[in-house]
Amino acid sequence: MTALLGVMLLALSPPAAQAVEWDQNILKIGVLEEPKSLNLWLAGDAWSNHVLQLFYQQLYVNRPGDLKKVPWLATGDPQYDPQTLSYTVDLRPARWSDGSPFTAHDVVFTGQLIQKFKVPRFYSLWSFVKSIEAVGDHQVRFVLNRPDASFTARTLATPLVQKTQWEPIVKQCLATKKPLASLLRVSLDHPASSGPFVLKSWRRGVFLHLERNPHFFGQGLSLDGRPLGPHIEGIVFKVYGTSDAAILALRKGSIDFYWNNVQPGYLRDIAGDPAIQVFRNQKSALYFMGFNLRRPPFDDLALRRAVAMLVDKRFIVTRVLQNAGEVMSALVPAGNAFYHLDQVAPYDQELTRGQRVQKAYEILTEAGYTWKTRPMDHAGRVQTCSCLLRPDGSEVPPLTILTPPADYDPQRAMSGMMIQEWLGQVGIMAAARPMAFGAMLEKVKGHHDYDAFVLGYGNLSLDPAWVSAFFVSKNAGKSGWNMSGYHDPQFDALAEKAAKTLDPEQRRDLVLQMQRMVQRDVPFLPLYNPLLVEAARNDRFQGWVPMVGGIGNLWSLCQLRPSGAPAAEVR
Amino acid sequence: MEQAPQSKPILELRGIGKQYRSKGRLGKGGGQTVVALSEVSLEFRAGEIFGLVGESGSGKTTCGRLIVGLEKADQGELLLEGRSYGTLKGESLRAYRRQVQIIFQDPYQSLNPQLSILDSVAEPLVTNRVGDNKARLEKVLATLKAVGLSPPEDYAFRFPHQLSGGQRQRVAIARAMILGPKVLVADEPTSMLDASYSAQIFDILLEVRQRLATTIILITHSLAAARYLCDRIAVIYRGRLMETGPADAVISDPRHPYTQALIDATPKFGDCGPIKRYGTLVSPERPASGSAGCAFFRRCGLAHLGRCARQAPELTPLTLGHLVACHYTQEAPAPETGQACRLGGMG
Amino acid sequence: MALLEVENLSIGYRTKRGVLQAVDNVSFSVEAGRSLGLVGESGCGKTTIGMALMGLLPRNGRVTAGAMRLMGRDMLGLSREQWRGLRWKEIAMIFQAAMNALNPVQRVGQQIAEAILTHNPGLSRGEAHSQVEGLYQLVGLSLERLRDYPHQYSGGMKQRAVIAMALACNPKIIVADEPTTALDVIVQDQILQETKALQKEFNIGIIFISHDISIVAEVCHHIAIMYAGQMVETGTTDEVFREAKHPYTRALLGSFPALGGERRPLRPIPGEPPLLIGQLAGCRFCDRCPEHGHACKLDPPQWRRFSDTHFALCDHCD
Amino acid sequence: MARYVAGRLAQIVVILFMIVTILFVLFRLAPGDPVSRMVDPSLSPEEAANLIAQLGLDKPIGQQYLQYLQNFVKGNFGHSFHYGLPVGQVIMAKLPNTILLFTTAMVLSALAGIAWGKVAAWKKGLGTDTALTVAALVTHTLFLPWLALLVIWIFGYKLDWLPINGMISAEVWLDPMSGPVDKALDVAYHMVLPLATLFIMHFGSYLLVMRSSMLQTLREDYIITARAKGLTEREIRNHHAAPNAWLPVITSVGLSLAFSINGGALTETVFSWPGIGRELVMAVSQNDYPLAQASFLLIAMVVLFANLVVDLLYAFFDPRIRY
Amino acid sequence: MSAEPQTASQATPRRRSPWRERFREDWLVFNHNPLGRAGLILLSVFGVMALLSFLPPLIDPMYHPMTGVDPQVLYSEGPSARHWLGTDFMGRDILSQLLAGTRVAFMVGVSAAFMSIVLGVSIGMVAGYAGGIIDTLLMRLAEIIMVLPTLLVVLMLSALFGKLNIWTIVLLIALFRWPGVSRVIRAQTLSLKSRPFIDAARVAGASHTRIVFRHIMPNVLPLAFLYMTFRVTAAIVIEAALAFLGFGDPSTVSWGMMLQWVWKTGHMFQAPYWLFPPGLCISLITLSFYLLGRAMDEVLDPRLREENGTV
Repeated sequence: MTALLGVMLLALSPPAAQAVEWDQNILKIGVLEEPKSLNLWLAGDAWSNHVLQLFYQQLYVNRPGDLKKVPWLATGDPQYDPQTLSYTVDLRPARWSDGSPFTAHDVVFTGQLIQKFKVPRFYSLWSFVKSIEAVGDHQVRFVLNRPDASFTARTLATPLVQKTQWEPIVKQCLATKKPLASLLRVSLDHPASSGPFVLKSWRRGVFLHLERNPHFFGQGLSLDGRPLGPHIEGIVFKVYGTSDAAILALRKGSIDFYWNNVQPGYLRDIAGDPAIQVFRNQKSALYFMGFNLRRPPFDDLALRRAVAMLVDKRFIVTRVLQNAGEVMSALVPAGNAFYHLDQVAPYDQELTRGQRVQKAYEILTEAGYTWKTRPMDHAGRVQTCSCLLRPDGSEVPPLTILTPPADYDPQRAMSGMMIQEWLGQVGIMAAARPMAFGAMLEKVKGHHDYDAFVLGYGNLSLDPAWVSAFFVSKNAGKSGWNMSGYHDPQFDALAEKAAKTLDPEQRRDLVLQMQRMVQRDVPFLPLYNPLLVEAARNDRFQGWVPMVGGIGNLWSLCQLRPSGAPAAEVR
Repeated sequence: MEQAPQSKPILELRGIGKQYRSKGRLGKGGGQTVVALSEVSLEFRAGEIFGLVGESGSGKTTCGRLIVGLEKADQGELLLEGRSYGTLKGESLRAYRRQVQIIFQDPYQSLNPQLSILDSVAEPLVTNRVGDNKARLEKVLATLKAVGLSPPEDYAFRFPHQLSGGQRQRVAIARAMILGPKVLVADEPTSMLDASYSAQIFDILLEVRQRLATTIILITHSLAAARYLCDRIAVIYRGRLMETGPADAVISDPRHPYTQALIDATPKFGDCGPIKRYGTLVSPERPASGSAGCAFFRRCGLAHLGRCARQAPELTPLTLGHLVACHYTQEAPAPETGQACRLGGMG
Repeated sequence: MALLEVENLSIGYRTKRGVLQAVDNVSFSVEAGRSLGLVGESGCGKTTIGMALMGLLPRNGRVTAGAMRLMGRDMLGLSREQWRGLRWKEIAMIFQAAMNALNPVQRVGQQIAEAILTHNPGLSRGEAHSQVEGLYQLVGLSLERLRDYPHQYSGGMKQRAVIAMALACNPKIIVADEPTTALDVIVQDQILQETKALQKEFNIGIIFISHDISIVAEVCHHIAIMYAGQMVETGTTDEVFREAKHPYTRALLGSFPALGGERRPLRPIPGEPPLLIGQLAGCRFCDRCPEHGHACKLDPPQWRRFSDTHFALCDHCD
Repeated sequence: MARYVAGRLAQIVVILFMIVTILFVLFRLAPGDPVSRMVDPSLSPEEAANLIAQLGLDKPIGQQYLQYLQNFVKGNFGHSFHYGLPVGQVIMAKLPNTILLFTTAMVLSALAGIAWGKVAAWKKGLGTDTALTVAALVTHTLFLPWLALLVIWIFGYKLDWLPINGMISAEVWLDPMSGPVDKALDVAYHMVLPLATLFIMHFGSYLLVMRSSMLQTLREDYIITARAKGLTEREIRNHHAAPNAWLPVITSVGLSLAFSINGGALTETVFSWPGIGRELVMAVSQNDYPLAQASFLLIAMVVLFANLVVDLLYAFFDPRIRY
Repeated sequence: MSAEPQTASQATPRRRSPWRERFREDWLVFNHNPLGRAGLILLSVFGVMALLSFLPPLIDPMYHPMTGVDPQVLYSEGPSARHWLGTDFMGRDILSQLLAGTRVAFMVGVSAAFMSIVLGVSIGMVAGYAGGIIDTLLMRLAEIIMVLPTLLVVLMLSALFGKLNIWTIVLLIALFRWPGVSRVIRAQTLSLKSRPFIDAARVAGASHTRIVFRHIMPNVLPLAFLYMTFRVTAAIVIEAALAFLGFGDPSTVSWGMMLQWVWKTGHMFQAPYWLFPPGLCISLITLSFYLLGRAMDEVLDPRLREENGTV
């Protein structure tokens, strides 16, 4: 007993003196989870990307605002030679964190590594690159197999690794039986960084300590009108594990920024605190309901449209998302303004529940559907109905809506539940069925054995190549991206054209056309695009840069400076 | 006490042997064989009360359980009315058990606490499909009355915990008797009861024998009880028969040193004749002689270190029906005679 | 002066159904070197008396009337501490060993030494230990057994150890509660003989509690027969056995088969003893009495004297 | 003794082997093959196929099973899909934390439960007993995650006394000025709330077991013997009643261990204690099945060994049992 | 000891149904136990809540625990006249959810406990009665299952199989919670098997089936019933914990689910009116079943009964 008391007393006395100097000018960021790995080739999760994007830099990056690609490690736009199908990129004289120069050989090495190992998540961007060569130390030439719009948009945004660090590792991996597996299992203690920060120490599960990279090219540089720093000495990523702990830490000032979405419930708690600023930014995300067009009942366009009419996206956004989101009418989210289709689909007008049922009823009646008891009485009032009958007189069988489980995404699971209720209003017996993510993908992508599902992509690339990938006929096979089995020759033609079109304006036009087709045929019903709500303290640091994807971005961390420090000061 | 009619044995044990494998923990003491019974041959005559006397662990209870088929003998055979019941199973076992029943030692344990007295007593009728419900009830009531639980209606609908020990033991007798068996094994029926109840139970057993001519095999540790009830007795020690014969003969003229030791040790209350003391026990005990010798060798004051250690004596008749298993029966010392009346030992 | 005097002792237990009068108006005395046998069937109150003598009545039990005196000293008024000093030093107990009187997780030798040390705080462990060795020799246990645990003992050995423990502090009185009940006859006989010898040697007063009249007959000088919480007859062993006066005593004697002599039919006592809750007027045995029927139901019977030592609680016996 | 332990170890090995096999079968039986469950959904089919081949998941099941067993015997549990590290390394980094928290909590609550149970039984029917019993009943039927949330709400939020997550704080460990004492204190400071939660949850059951076991012991004859011998009440309680009474508590600790581990995992999850239970919950939701399998196996192994230890302890304290 | 009152009842015997008699006796003992009575009262409160759970959706669709939302409430709000316990993050009535959760808790608890008891009792009885290799195999199996922490197993299975239907969870809980019961039942069966009344039944000619069902079962059933109350609490707690971690059936409003919502949507600091009720309910229902079990324990164990009677 006394032992217990002793421990409690010991523990109750607050730990060591508070006045410490070490964290002067060090930004403290709260994260929910630690990076899974600092091996660029393995890490696919958001938490790893938070850190890795500060180490491995790209040739071009999107700038805040219009999201246009601007040169980063490159200087000037890539030079395209249509004759040879080649791009030439000039490099900035930059240095790695160990002081060695960043050269064209690093770029070549990275590209070849991806091609050699077929590194997942990168290879598809490099598979159409025929050759990569260094023209001198500061110029790279890429030769393509075919013109592809995603080259400039995505391939050139590949993070680049240091050749001297990775070359021996690659050699070792190639010598093993399973080179890719070996590559993914490499763990680097000190990844060489060409970015603003470099790893100092990492205590797994607790914190990562990053310090300013003295060799970062951006120091003192003003890029796109933005004075780059970094103006802070370092960053500590603190792992909290639960959002309640992180929010509490933010309130107490133990962290300056919580790099994650703030759940609506906490907003009221932090709203009254003048030291905390809340940012709302759009995401490049798509949350949608998908239909199986390969089999009844959703092979029928009228039924899909009726369902689209019944789904009250506004309700989902205000209630389920607590207003932290926007209704989505077309595939490309509004944040990605360039490719966004600004045209509201007929079912996305503001309608009351009754009106929605009424309209769905009309659509179905027109298509020849009947009921045992109709959903509207003769006076046009909604009534409980039963048993939707197809034009051929057969019953629409009970169907299931697959959703991710609540632990993975409670909002989608909840949306599924609501949709189930709404469909019931016109006599469609639907049951939302939450399913482990893998199992659900297996059913949807692997076996095409489903009626409808609710899914989402939280971090879509800004280049809309995926719009075509989701619906072209050639992707409709097993495990292909065309999950709903949409098939339209006109769409296929548009998609093919778009892939080869390098002119942005023309390409945009094609992408918008494709989106219109999807709006018309409803293979997917876009539901909502959540807003990213983030909170940061303004008492120690200022200068957050809002952009799509939130304030936690490379620009912010390069520009952030201690409160009170003159903005013009350039080191 | 009238002598039971001499007749053919109704039940016979021939060379019965039984071993147990002792259950030890892993390692020590496990897997050793313990002999519970060795070469036991006995005859029980119709209508007699036969006493099986011995200390705890002597194998007398095992013997009783073997007789009712609760245990299987490893050697030897069991004959009921001349018919061998070597492998008792299924129907033959059931038929056998209609003839051979048992009363257990502990009346607090031998009745299912969850069943009413009626259900417990009627069970043999149910399992043997005798009569319908009404007939069974009548039969149960009659039997309860016969064992002195009267009026039977008062007892039939109670549960065991509402009865005293003596009443429970009567219920157990009623259950055993309801099918009218030919043989009844009574395994220490009174050892858990107070004296006044045990006398009641003895009386019921005597009455049963008288009325139904049932053969009763009384298993007991008390020579006094055996003397009171039994026509013939057998003394058993460590699974072997030491001495058997008419009860009076064995108790008044014991010939086996073990029997003599038992009689020495039994309190002689109320016995106002001359007291003999045989003094056949040796103290301290000798080391074991191995399995070959006499079972009583370790404690026997008369034993010859040579012969008794090596060779187990056979049961040999002394007089008609009085058999003793000892090499030195004839050399037994004459008992010393004590005071006239052993009351208040400290005198 | 008698070593122990018990006068008009009454003990009741509180139960849900009311007060159970387990012992009612019991008197007896024991002198040094003499033994008294308390005999009766289960539930007659004999164990309760034993426990009361040790001051160990269960929580719901209470002495309601009477007096207990040890060498003239009143025991009922003792404080808890005084009781503690009295126990074992003056009055010890032999328990029935089969009922786990020994702590299973302590070495037997240590349990005996513990008793010695408690009452002789000045003693060193070594001295206590050598005393225990002496006790072991006294009761015929081998010294190797000192460090064994109870489960390694046979029944007879446990009983001997319990006797050794009772002798540990040279008590003046020993209460032996059914000390041989679970033992085989031969061992029982040995233990009884040894008890007698020890009693003689140390001049101890013994109260021997048993349900088995034949054992008491072996050991005791005096006998008190108990029935339903009352003492119904008392006298020297000889008197009680030869000239039993109370019908219950006679019935009890008649229900034990004897080993020698003539085979006589047993006389079972019919019926059941009464429940001891509530008012019990008249003779408690009369419902079962084979001799005087229901005549004495109303009036409480009076003690009748037959000799200086022989009394019976019956109005009709002669 | 040695033979007994050897026998039990052999038994443990057999049980582990069966659990391993069951785990393997379960993971293959589940709908959606392991491939689709582990492979990043954002990969193109070609990339996925390549990755699957590289991870050896394209081989026939029998072969995979043999490989799996072989690796298991070698102590090689594969690489975590998520961390890319050998699973053993991930687990071993977390195991000490779990042991620190869980063992401390179990030992403290068992000690307190035994001590208080002893008192409660001794004072049966009195105020102390009633208070302790009711407290034990109420606390040990609390819903653990809720209790944890309450504790966080009160001590972390309302009172703001204690840290509510993790095991150490970056500030202390990054500060060049802090020495080992500061660090130890920091850990203790973080441990208070989860420890208190587990303690509150568990002492009650030990208290109740101890109490009823003690009551039973107090009815035994050797207690009367002890009292008759003139021992003080304290001696009777501590030297005769308690040593017999707490034997069943040992058994109950062993039997309830598997169940307590559930609570351990929940506590670790709510308080983000970097332990094996939390790791398992996360591995499960992230489909990191080598990690999930291995953590699970480790937990089963710990329970098995703890049971063995409990049995040996029992034998150590109860002279009647010798193996 | 002679302190026990004589068991031989002197009262005139009644020829009433013996079962009713026994039940009455047990009930009296039970009723004398204040904790048991408290448990029973609590439990009846929960029973009433479960019954009432059907009511709110009938009053107004906005009180539907899962899909009903108050059109006027957009955020989680504290108690009001419209919503006695307030609303959750999307404007659903917390009280209706709490009531619906009671129903789920009973359903999960009782059905999982019943199933695991049926399994445990049959396996325990078979193992204990049959003995030998059957016993060894069954008990090894029980041992394996026993070392598995149920919550983590169910968690893993539900993540793997993705079928998070509430009945599947119930089934899984039942499948993993029988070994404790079967161990106890087996031990009881073993001790019963060696009791003379079983021998007596054998001698009376009873078959194995008859012995198991007529003699052993009635004697283990009270114990099984006792264990059932403890299993009910275990099942409720496991389901709640599962739901709390987000692995529950999202189409079911259970208390664990409510706690998950309050935790995961970030309301735990701001909405005590939402944080307290579900946890309190889980704890109290567990407590009430536990108290019930303890009181039953006393009914079953005459020694405990005696002790209580004298104080």
